[in-house]
Amino acid sequence: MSAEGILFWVVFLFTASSAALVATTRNILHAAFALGLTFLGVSGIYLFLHADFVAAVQLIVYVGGIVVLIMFGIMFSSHSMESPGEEPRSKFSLMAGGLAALGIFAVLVLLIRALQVPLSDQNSAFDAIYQRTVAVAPGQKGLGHYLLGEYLLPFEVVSILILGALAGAISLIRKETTTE
Amino acid sequence: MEQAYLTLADTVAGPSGPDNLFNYLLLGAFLFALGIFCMITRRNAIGVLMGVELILNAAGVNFVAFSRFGNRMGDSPGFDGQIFTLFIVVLAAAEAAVALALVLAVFQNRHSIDVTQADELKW
Amino acid sequence: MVGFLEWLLSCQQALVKWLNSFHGPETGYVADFVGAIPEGVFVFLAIVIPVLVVGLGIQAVAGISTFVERKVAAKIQLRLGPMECNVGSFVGAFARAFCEKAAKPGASMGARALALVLGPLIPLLDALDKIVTKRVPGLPIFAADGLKLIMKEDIIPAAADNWLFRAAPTIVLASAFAALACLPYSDRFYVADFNIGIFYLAAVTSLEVMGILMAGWASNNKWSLLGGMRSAAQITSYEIPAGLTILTAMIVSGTMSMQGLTVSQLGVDNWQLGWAWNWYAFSNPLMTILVPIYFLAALAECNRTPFDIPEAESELVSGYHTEYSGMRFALFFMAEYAMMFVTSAIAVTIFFGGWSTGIGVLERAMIDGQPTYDSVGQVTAVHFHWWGSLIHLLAFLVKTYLVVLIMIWVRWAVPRFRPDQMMALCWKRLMPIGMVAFLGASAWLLIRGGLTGGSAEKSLQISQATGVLSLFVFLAVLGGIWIWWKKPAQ
Amino acid sequence: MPSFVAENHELMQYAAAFGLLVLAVLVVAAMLGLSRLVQNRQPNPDKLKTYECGEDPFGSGWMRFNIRFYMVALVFVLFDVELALVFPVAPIFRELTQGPGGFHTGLVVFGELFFFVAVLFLGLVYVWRKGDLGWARTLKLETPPPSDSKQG
Repeated sequence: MSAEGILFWVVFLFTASSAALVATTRNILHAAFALGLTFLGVSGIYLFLHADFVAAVQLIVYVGGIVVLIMFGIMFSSHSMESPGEEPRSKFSLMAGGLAALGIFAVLVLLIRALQVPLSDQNSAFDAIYQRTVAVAPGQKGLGHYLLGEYLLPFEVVSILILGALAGAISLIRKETTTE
Repeated sequence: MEQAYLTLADTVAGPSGPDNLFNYLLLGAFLFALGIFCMITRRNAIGVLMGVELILNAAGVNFVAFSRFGNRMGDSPGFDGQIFTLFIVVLAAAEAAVALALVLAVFQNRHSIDVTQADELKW
Repeated sequence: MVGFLEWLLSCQQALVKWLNSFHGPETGYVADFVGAIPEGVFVFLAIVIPVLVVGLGIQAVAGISTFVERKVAAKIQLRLGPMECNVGSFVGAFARAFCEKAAKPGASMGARALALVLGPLIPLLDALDKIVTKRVPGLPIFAADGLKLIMKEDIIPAAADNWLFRAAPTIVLASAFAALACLPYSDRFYVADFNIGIFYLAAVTSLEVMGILMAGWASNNKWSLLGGMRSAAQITSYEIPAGLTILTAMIVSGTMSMQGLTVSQLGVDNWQLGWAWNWYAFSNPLMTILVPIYFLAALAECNRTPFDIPEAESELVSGYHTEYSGMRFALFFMAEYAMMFVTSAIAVTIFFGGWSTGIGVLERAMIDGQPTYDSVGQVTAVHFHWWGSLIHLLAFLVKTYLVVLIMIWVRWAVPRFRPDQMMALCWKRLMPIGMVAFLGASAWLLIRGGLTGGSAEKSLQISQATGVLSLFVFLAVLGGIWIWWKKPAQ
Repeated sequence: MPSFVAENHELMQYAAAFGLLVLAVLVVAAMLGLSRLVQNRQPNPDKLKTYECGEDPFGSGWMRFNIRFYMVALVFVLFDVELALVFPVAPIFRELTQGPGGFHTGLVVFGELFFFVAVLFLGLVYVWRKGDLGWARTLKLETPPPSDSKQG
């Protein structure tokens, strides 16, 4: 296995195991921390896909922003802080969740296999899909052209959406601060 | 390719490591399943939100993976997936902000964010 | 790093060639062996060696910075210790005493092994004493401080969340370390030059918040939690003005790469090439306005005075690291100094020309071959002699450390903000100014493009006009700071 | 240029970032290990007690705080996201506007950018006018314990 392959599997296992920690740990704050590590791992995965810009956005928004927000949310919403979110889960929900997750995972794996079969039927496409597409120019410049061209409408709409989210979320919280 | 059936090992056949699309799809599926598990089993509303974030990340991984490997299939030059992931990240942030604000509002009124207890439509 | 790999490979080839020139069987075997070393080994070395150099280098910088900080504090506040205290030659004496003790029966094997290494070094250490230790007061305090930190007991409070408590300093340090990967140390000697360089830096430094919040929470201490929350709120807030500054630098230079940012500040191809007035702080009025904004944001992101609200020792004991002792506490401090270095390096790169010396004649002399230009005469790529790269390395380190020194100076000269003042400064002052500067920079670029119409000559004239304007703005900013400084307290 | 580098240029560079992350973990381990070798460890219940200025700690350290912190994080996340979207646009702006005939392309791009940042600015103005950026405002309005307005 090449050095690149080893590195990839390290990042892969890091991501998968921290994601498993998010889903299984009982302490909700540990879950938040593991979520941060998962996002870190996913941004590493993006790097392997040569999506360097998306990886950086993932870091700056998810790890630097959303995880902090979630941590704050946990700190403000547990009233007995003795054991933050040590939640007993019922056997029923564990079983239901496990079954659902397993089922969905199985279906997805089947789908991935189903994707592979048509690919392997047409030999040329099968070869092509394993080839990395290095010919594409490095990330950020292309992304910028896309945002200003083809995806201009979503780009502008997103700014308005965020304005709406800001106003909505702030007014929800503000109500809290004044009625407290 | 006369194989009648494929095993799980075949699912990730081909070059090992980062050169194989199916590794990424597998990771995406794993994250998605864990997100579903997290959403169903957690009783804390913020825990449910974490499950949603995992699912969104799974979608992001798939989008970027297809934008890198899939573009030889069609005529797209390969940035669409990345753009989609960019928008997913942005929307996830907006979603998290509003959802957490809602959670805090619920907590303020009910002094609990246990989703199994917030079962009346109105309080 | 790529250049380093090429150099390693060429070394390998040269060695093989040299060994083969003897025509002997023995050297032939060695040559075959050297020639058979796979490329992967060199790739590994090309990654690991630069990483080790910068990683260990930053620890040296952090160590020196603590000493410098003490000295500056002593100068400003007339502290006697670091100014006067000196016991003469203690380094050699310590080594001698250690070796004598290790020679006695009953000493541990480890101590003996250490003495074997230390013994032959005693003359060297004595010489060091003669040259340095005797002349620099305060060094014994520095050494004692380090010794104290190592020997202090590592306490994890019983009520703390053990795992998060242990992980927190690692996260904080890792974020500062990862940022070292793409600083433009020199035009040739750098670890990596990412396409998205400066955005990578902004992203990686924001990891710090998670570690700090974890440290505050895991300690299970009121002071820690409050400090961690204050710190998280502060660092996140000030990331926005810093991000706006970085955006403006990107608009102005048209690149995200750290090397690209530096090269774009070399200027236009004429006698002005490489002079300091091409740096963005002196050539673009809007960037000049952003200098103090970025400086304040950098101070806030490092939790330095006047933004040391998170660790305000008169209110919060020590903030988020109240419960940390000994080496774990030292790790937080190392991360703080590393972060200071990183933010200073970013400031130097986007405002003060990165590794450029700012002396045009010297830069011109160091250039190897002919630089390449874009349509308006701006330098886009340039190759320097190796000794020029060394001078650039020195210039970068000196400039960066000067900014670090200013940060240290500010710490001992300025009182602390209140939290509400800190927030108001960020959101109500720096944010609007940053946004206006960002839009102004892009508008100006647009107007400029319209005025020049792609002609290099007009572009040059406009550059000179803005340069003069920017000089006035820079003087005005300095004057404003001076007036504010001299303003009598109300 | 060697084959490996030609193929993996970008990835190899990020390997350095990965290496520095690993080095940070190693440094932590090494320094703590070194410290562990020379330090004298004698923990006792008094030492392991939470520090509260020498008093016996009362209650848990995990308590609720001013919701302003949350407000700041919320505003930050949304602004951060907007900045993250402007980042890919910024470096191409120069090459779009400079050069022959760049003015008209540039005008369109500037309009797009201006709209985006103007909406961002509107958000800032909204939050500002509603008084959500002030630190201790509502605490003063509703409940007037002066000690609380400084804390937080």
